[in-house]
Amino acid sequence: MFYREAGQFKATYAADQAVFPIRQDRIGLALILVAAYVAVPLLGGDFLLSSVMIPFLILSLAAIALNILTGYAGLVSLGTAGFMGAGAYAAYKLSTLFPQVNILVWIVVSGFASCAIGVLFGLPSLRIKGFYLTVATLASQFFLQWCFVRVSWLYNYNPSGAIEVPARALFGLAITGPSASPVTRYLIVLTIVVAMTWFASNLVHGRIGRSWMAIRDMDIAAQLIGIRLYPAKLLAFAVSSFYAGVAGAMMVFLWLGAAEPDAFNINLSFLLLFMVIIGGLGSLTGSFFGAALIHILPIAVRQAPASVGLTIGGATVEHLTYVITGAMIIVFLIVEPHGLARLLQIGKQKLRTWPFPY
Amino acid sequence: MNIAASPHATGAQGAAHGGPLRDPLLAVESISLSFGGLKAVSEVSFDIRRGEIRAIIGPNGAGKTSMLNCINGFYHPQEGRITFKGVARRRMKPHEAASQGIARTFQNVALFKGMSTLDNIMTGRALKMRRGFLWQLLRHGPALAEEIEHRKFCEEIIDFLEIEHIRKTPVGKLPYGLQKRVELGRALAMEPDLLLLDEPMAGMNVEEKRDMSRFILDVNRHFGMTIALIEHDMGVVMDLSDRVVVLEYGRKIADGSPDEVKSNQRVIDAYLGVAR
Amino acid sequence: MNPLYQIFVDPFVQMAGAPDLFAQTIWEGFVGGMLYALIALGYVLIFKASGVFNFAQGIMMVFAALTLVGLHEMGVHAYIALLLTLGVMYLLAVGVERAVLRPLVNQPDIILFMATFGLTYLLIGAGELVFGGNPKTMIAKELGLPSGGIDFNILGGLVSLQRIDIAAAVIASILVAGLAAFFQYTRVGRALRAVADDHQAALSVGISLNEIWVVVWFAAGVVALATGVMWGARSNVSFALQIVALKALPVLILGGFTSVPGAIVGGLVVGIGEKLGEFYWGPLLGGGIESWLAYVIALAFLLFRPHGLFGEKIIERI
Amino acid sequence: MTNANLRLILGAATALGLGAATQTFAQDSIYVPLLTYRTGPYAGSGIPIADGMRDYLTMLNERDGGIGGVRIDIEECETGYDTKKGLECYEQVKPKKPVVMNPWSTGLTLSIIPKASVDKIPILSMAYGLSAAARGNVFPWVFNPPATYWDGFSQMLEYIANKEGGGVEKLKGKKIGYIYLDAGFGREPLPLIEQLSKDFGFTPTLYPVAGTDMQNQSAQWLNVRRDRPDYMIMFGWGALNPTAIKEAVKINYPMDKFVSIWWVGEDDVKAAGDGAKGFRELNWHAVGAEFPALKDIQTRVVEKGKSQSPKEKVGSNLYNRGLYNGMLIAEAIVNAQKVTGRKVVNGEDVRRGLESLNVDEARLKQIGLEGFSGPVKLTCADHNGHFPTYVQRWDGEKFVKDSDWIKPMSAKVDPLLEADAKSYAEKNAPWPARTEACDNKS
Repeated sequence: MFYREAGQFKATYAADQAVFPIRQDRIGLALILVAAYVAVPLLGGDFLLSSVMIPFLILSLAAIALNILTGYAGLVSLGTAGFMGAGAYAAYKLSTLFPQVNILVWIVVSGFASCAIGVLFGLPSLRIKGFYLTVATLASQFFLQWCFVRVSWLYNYNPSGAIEVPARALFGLAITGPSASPVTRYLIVLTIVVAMTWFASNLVHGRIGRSWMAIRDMDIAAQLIGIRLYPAKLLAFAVSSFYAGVAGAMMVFLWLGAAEPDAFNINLSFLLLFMVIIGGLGSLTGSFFGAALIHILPIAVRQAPASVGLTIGGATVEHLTYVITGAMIIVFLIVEPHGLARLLQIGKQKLRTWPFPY
Repeated sequence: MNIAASPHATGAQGAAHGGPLRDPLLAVESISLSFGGLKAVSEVSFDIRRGEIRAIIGPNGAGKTSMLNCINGFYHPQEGRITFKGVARRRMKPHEAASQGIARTFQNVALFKGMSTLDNIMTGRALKMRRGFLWQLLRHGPALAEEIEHRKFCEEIIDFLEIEHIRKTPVGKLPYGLQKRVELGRALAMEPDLLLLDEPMAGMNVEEKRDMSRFILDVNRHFGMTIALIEHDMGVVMDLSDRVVVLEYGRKIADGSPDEVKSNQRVIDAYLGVAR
Repeated sequence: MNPLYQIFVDPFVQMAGAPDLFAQTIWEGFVGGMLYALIALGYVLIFKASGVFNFAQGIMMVFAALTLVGLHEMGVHAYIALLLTLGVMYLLAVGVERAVLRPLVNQPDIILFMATFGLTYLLIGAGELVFGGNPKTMIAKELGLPSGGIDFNILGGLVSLQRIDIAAAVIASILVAGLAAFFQYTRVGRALRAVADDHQAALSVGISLNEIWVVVWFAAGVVALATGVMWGARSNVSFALQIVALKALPVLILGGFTSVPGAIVGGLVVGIGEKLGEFYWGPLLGGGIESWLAYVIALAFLLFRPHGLFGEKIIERI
Repeated sequence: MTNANLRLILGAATALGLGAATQTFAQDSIYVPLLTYRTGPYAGSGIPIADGMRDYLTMLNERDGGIGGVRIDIEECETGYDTKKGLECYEQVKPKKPVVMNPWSTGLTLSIIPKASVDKIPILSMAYGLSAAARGNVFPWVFNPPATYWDGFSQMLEYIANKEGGGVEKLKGKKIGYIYLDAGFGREPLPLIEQLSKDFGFTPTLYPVAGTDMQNQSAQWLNVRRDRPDYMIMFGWGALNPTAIKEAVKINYPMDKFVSIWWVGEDDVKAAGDGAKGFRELNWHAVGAEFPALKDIQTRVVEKGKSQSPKEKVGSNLYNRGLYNGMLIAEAIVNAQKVTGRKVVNGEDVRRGLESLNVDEARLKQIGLEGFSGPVKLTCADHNGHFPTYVQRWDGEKFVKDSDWIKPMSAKVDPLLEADAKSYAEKNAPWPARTEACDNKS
């Protein structure tokens, strides 16, 4: 009832070309940002911030990375975790080589390292299509993981074989390491994710996004209207792996606090793909939905028996989580193959025309 | 719509329908194309003059679509050469053809199904949009100005094709006739010198065909756009086109004005399926 | 030592110097490759008949083996457990057809692909829930599978063949021959080939797609069970085995998604290639390169033949 | 990001967050969370370990009503051996004021080591995790008794030397193969191998197995066949172990020359059949259920249906490993009560309890574990103890003791440890200097 665009006339194309042309959406977004910046840090406990919100946001960013490649450009990848690792190791190397530069700079800059690696592994995409390309991305996943184990230089020859996060501060406030409070880390993650989502949104709503979608929907036609497939696909790989790299760096520095190569294993790549598909291919909002569902739902499932006073073994809950996640993926695909984002869109459409749908 | 006024449009304004024509915009010389042992096109030559509507007809499997594919660089003919705007070539990539001013529509609609009508047509402007990656990231200042400028242009096409009401609808959900129209819009958005239409009226009812014919004639007459057209509906072909080339089994069997072609014995045989 | 020498000369010198080890390496690769080929065969069957890239094939292998061992642990005789497992795989096929394929018919490939991801999770959870998460020992002996090795003193040394590996090769051959005969000589088999060629055509001659899907998924389940038994006997039965199943993906790249001979040849190429690579060239990189070698070989190969060894080249039409 | 989406999440998440925070705990119990992994690729070792830990503590609750009259509040949190889930567990149990954290995963240990001093929760990573954490002056909150992987490796070398007639000089000219999981854990001994091979004159040959190829080792074992090492040392984990033993049997590698670090369970060996007879493994505690404490567990816990463990698994190698871990937790709490004089102890108390831990033979007898293991005694400086281990042999049915207690080559290992601890502190600068007082200087 309140979701109406009646009376909102757009006098300019600028207004109509806006990412959120409907006023209520803009208000909603503003409310979400206020909630995210004010309400969550004020009301949430450490568990909510460290184990729910920070992972959720980081996974959302990684899902956006994959969505750019898979949802927008139509290149299905199973190598996202590898690219995240590339970002994480780059951030680690850079921050230990140049500790005087602020760690936040390195977290963002590390995206460029994974960007370069992403482009390298994107090179075959010219000749390889479809599932063949998907399998080819597995090569990058396994090769990168091997490098994280083997190239001792990457982890500064630590006997533990892992990368550790040194404590770093910004203006005297600890932002990484054990004394960084969850609130600080959360706000940093939130800011980076919001900024990068905004950039991604700009990108996909403009010329570049349109050419990606054109390639995804019909690459031949895209070629014939003058889109050069190869540069456009490589750009998708570059942007996607940049995003993945930043997400990976944040994962280690602002979430895990230390990481073995196994943190970037194939399962993470799978999970991210789930998030993208369940959330909605070709939808940035969907990436957040997907991350929420895949990350937060299992937490809720794990907490559920305890909160109603049942004692079920942790292992059983874990198995049930698998069953529920699997069943849910199938059910969601059957109910709405275009993901949660589409469900939301349909819902909004109904609201818009309610109570007279015709 | 002010395609003609735009600096990118062709110089040929308002060539009289069926009147005397100028230099060829495109010349095809002894093109041969085969897949494995199968000859799709063999030694076909013809030309398309600036400002005319040129029809390519022939029975199914005559090699018409293959011909168009050769012209816009999607297939690479093994022999012969194609001269476009005075430049001869044998191999060209599709996006190069597009940047030189060749646009086309497809026999089976090849729209970007996940995108809205507007976005499909905006995609047709891809080559004209120049703002780089960093501006795109910001979507402010010059990038936004450019976006809006092109949006205006696309809105004119939308007005012209009378598809305002489906501007924001994903094209996958549109009926076939409208999809064909959107596809024409996308091709027009490229402001091409040569527009290739592959069966623009296939599967349409009479009314839709009439609309489409009107759009094609308008595009040609008012904006002087050169058009090559594949069509099965003989009535439409005869009404619209200035000259007709007839293909059969990959060979050219006739070439001339609609009336000449109509009375050509080989064409009649081909269409009636006389055994030779 | 000169690296070029190390890469291009030394491995071959070693091969010639110890022919028995070379033969043994080829044999190990052959056996591994056979098993990869069987997993790949499961993918190909389903892909051919329903166009679904069934990611759950690897898990089906583990699930089948786990069911078999789990039933045996519950006190069921090995052969009865085997039959029951076949029954479970049939029920799985019916279930998949009813609950996944039928509601998702005509959806894009990627959606069906994702649905099989869901199936993967479902099977992991269900398998562990019922049979427990601890790794189990394959009941090879109870199933009458041979153990021990046969040693041949040939090639100036010793070549040792494991009986279980020979059995694996024999069973794999029987399975492949059986499947081939099934496709060739039975009504459903012929229908299946028709479906692979053209869904519409198959429908028009009055074959139920649903029936065919069940048959194909069941066939893939049988293949999965055989692979699971063999691989389980080589190490143990646990969900970690699914990572091994991923190795079938480069096999698919090499062989093409639609070719049964391709799966077999591809499997052998990957199996033998990675063993030779690890054994003769691995030490140059410090060993342990098997984890990615197959993928990189497949990737390099794809650049030259984008549709695989036996995949058909598709002429793009518009 | 859209409204409905986030509001929903916020609602759910706030409920979770508040739920966790507002749950109150009667402060008449001691909260001991057990981070276990009964699922995932390593569940095979995780299940008996979890059962052993849990059953021992449950037995104390059942038999003695807890420790010093205070009940132990035991809660398991499933990590699946996944660092991310493990961290979630850590955050989940943290508000309930755990007195000690057993991460049971090297990755998770590394993640929470820096947090320990801030959150005031001591970490007990029993013979895994970061070896350098043995240095109590650098890592006051981390404890990893009774031996490090470096100790273990040197003990295996010592065992080999003894088999060859005694004295490390017997290692000269020998070829020693090392098959390992190609991850942090298996790679840890590499620097030690490099140094010791120089010092003792043996030739190492390395056989890394990638985590994704644990079940596919025939190439590695072909290499073993080609290189013919005199002895094989294994640092395996999960499916690597049974597969390696099977492959070793396959190539007829002499089992009495195949020694493994302490993570091989009975099932891993059994899978290889009779050929595995003679397989050797390092251990520091007994196998079997013939101890009073274990009998108490059988009667008071397992038979009462309060355990998740099948009866026959009680007393198996990895079950007893978990039990030993449970014993360390309990003894640390006992000690903490003794040191502080409080009954309900907190994390800081247990840290002190661990630092002055002294489970000597008399105490072992007292708790019904006489002869179960050697004594363990920690100090402020040494949080590991570097205790001797012994080698056990697989006789086809069970593990039997095969050697005397072997001391680690501390002279060789200590400098590496020292350097490693220093480098950790440097790389993680500013690493907090130790401010915690010491109860036990010696």
